[in-house]
Amino acid sequence: MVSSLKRTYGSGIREASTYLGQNYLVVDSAAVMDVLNILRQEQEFDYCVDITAAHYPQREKQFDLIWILYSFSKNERVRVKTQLGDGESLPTSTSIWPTANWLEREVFDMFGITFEGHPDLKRILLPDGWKGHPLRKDYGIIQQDKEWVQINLGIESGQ
Amino acid sequence: MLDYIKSYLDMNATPGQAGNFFWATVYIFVVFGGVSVAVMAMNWLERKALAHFQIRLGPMRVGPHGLLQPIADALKLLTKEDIIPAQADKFVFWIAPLIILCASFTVYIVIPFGPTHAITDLNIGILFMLGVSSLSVLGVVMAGWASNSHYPLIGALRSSAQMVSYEVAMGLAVVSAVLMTSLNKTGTGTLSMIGIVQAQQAQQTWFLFKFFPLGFIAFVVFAIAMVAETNRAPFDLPEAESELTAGFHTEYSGLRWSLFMLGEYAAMIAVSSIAVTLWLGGWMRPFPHLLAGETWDLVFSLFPGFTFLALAVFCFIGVARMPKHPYFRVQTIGLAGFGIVLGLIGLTLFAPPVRDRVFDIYWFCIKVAGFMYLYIWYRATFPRYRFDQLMKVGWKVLLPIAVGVLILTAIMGVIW
Amino acid sequence: MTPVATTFFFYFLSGLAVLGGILVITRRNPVHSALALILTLLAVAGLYLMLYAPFVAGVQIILYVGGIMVLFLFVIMLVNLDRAAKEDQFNKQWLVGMIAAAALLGLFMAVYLKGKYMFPIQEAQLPEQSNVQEVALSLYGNYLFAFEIASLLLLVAIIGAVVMAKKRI
Amino acid sequence: MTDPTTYLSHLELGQPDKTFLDSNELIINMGPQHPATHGVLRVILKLDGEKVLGTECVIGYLHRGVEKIAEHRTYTMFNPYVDRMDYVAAVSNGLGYCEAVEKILNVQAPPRANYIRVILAELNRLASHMLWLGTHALDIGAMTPLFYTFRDREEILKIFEKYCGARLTTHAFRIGGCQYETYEGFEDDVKKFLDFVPPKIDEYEELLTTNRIWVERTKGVGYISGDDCIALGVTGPVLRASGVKWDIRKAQPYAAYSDFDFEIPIGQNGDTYDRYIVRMEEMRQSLRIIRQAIERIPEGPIMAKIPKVIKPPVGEIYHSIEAPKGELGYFIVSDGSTQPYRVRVRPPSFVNLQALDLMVRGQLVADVIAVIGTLDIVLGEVDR
Repeated sequence: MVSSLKRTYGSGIREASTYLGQNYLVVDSAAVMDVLNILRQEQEFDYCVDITAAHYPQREKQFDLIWILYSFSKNERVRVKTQLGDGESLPTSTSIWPTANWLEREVFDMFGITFEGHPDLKRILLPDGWKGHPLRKDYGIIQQDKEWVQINLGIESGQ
Repeated sequence: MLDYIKSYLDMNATPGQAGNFFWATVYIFVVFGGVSVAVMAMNWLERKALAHFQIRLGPMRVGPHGLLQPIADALKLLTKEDIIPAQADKFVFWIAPLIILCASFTVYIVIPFGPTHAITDLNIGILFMLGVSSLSVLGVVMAGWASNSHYPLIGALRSSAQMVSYEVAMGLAVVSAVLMTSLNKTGTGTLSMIGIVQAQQAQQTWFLFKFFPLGFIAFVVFAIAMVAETNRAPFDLPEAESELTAGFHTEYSGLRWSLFMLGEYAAMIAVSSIAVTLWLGGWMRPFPHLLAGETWDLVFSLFPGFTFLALAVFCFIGVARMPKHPYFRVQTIGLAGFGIVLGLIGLTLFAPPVRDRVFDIYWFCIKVAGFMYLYIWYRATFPRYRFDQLMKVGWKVLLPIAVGVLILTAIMGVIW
Repeated sequence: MTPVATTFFFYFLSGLAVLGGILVITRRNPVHSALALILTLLAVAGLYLMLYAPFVAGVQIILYVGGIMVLFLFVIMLVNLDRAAKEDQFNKQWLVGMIAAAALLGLFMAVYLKGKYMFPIQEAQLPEQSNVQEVALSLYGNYLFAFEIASLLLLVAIIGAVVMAKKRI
Repeated sequence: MTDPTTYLSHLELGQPDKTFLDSNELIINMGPQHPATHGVLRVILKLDGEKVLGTECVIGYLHRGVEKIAEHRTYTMFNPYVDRMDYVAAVSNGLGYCEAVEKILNVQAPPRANYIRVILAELNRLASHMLWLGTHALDIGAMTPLFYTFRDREEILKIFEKYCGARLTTHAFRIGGCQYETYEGFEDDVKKFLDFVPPKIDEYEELLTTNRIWVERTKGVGYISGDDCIALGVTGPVLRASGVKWDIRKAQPYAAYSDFDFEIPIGQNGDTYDRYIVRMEEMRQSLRIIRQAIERIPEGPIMAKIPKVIKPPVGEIYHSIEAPKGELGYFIVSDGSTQPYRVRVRPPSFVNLQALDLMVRGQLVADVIAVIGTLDIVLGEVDR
């Protein structure tokens, strides 16, 4: 599978390997949508388990965006990973897997990564109007949007 | 005064018919007071019985076995803040619980606890009951609308649709019982509540068993419709807790809310009384003809006394099982006192003049109590219907059956 | 049983009925109007009772108050009438309305003044105890044909309402 | 609180039927304080009379930032936090987390520990399903099953309490195995429980399975097809009730599940009734697994050899288990320090809740309640 993908997208796929028995692909952000489409259409990865991200503030491209996929017919998992800079955005994958709707909203909520063409991209766990994206490394663990708390809850501080 | 008492003992009709204003007033107070007490007792019993269905104990803290719980609840409700939502229509909001309460209490005017034990006897008795109890829909609708909130509004819409549709099946079932009263030599039936029971007496059968299974089917239709009519499980959609929080009385609190509860329970007792009067022989004791004669009369008239004695014994068993701890001393004494009071009432009920005057009331109340138990049983057993299913049951099942039974009863009446 | 304070109750109930009628047309809020109408209907039911017609009174309560008015309220709550409350209450046809009302008043006056000759007063002969039976005998005996015609008419009305309300049957 | 109408503006909602009476649509705010939303779920409903035209879930009222906390705790210290997500199935959460960390450390828990894990996790599945059944039945209006299931769940919690001292948030497992050896009489307790529960499950079924009202309320309600389930990422009993025979315990066995013989119950219709039947059958299968495990439990150590200070090598791992509600996954990124660089929890409730809108469109308000109940969500896990 990996080899066939590599043949088509030789330049886009940076790395395809296995760590502790788990397959993963590292793909250029430009090629990632095509790879995901191929995985869904041709390789029958019909179940999008999770979409998530990780933040590396020291890197130039700060975010790792990770899709975890599963194929019912092959009973196989694969992770697709791409790197993304702050402020960059990706096309949405809701058209490939409808479940990506809420998962992408959560990534947006927690990391501030935007997805183009998402039907309803807004905060999901935090309230609308909250400032900051808590799972970024530069967001402190006890940090909060004091202004929002004061306006909406009528208390000085949530702590 | 003596004249008044004498006039009571000589009375052979209800005070309303006899035009005896003094006793009519006394009866009104006794009946309404009795209903209020019955509602409180019903409240306690429901919580207790439901708890035991569900392997819990129910109220245990206020008084021995929670006997004083209804009083504590009443006090709590009286002292609670009476909230009227800012956007509510104040006048309608204020009058809605009163309408429900009035409607469900007014029907007690014609309920016959015995041949002479009713406030009055109207010759349109059953019609009066159906008419007045149908007024409580108005209260529900007004309460839901006046709250100016979505949940009560949906609750009110549901309940008005439900009560109006079930009234139809209920009315038809009642008509088939009324039809049975005309099966005598003169061929004239009656709508009077006392007349209906007397017709059963004359025909020597409860209408439940008349033209078996016709009477029985009509009774079942009525018994289902009356549960829907009083908004109780499994037809408690208007106040479905899991969907509409509390339905039409979501916004009510304190005293007003308790008026709704009082009205609901009073209405439950009232419709059960209709069922008892129409199909279960009203105040008649079991087997009045099969086991006729002086001896049997005596035996059955001893029942009320024995019932109260049994309750007293129950209390004393409770006293014996109370934990022997100073903390429980007051409760133990209280329970013993309650047992003694019940026992004394029981003994009084053995006295011949009292015995003769109460045994019809007793049999009527016992039959109604059976229905009350059924209400609790339903609530513990059944899930709730969905609204469209409820309507389907009302219009597509109960109504055709009621019409069919009515027609068959009429045919049977002509053939007979 | 002799009637008590007949005159008082007559004026009391008629007063209530008239008051309810006035409230029906003057309240802005349709729900309040409906409630006032219920008051009127109940007062009229009381008047029936005074005429020794308990059956008619009972039917009045069951059908009009318990059934029809509940449906009225049902519809009022379902259909958003906020707009109606803000609109001008008396529209341009008030002149026609006044004329019609005056004509009706004239008719009533004529009946009141000349009624004694047109409808000679006589005591009602219906015995109180068998009121229901008397009504039944009239309806199913003398006026059976008219009664059945009326029921047929109602059936047609129901079917018509269903056809109008439902897009596809 | 924002005006509910703004939430629904983006959705392509149906329009109310234009009839003679030209009825209006109604927007209703269900929750966050509502007796039937199982916590602080807020659902905004657009209704045509009683018919649901569309819904929007507003979640996050219970958000505690579990994933953020993880980045500031060591691997061991974070272990108790996972219990607080799905608090009715805390053992499963702990199992998933411990196995994920073991995987990134590349160690294996010893067989005895695995057996203990399976027994406790299956007991927890029973407890979770019992709680679901009680509340679901209560939502549909049947009060009594709630008390019956709580009575029997109590027995499970007693076993937990005796084993690890806690009833709800158990923190039963440690990275590398189990902290505690089974207490004396553990096997007897579990065997007694195994004999005690089957008649109770029959009792619940007696109350509900053939109850006419129950069947009418659940058959054909909240239908979702197997394909829709897969597309929406719905897992667990909901997926199986739609006819997809997939269970991670069978598909990718973890702990000691490959040693046991059990069935995966599936339904055909994908409605609320089938989900009920599937969960009831799953309870019986869990009993079967526990019985096999308790009979074959091996002797031996309960802790693998792991370093005192857990410092996994740099790398990433995703590990998932079959929690009572569906696939519960942990994605852990390690930077070689004592604290995880990133822990991502893939919560089954969160993803399953997304299917609510599809399942209730065109149904009645009462069905929304039934469907929320049948999805078996725990808001602690949805919001984390």
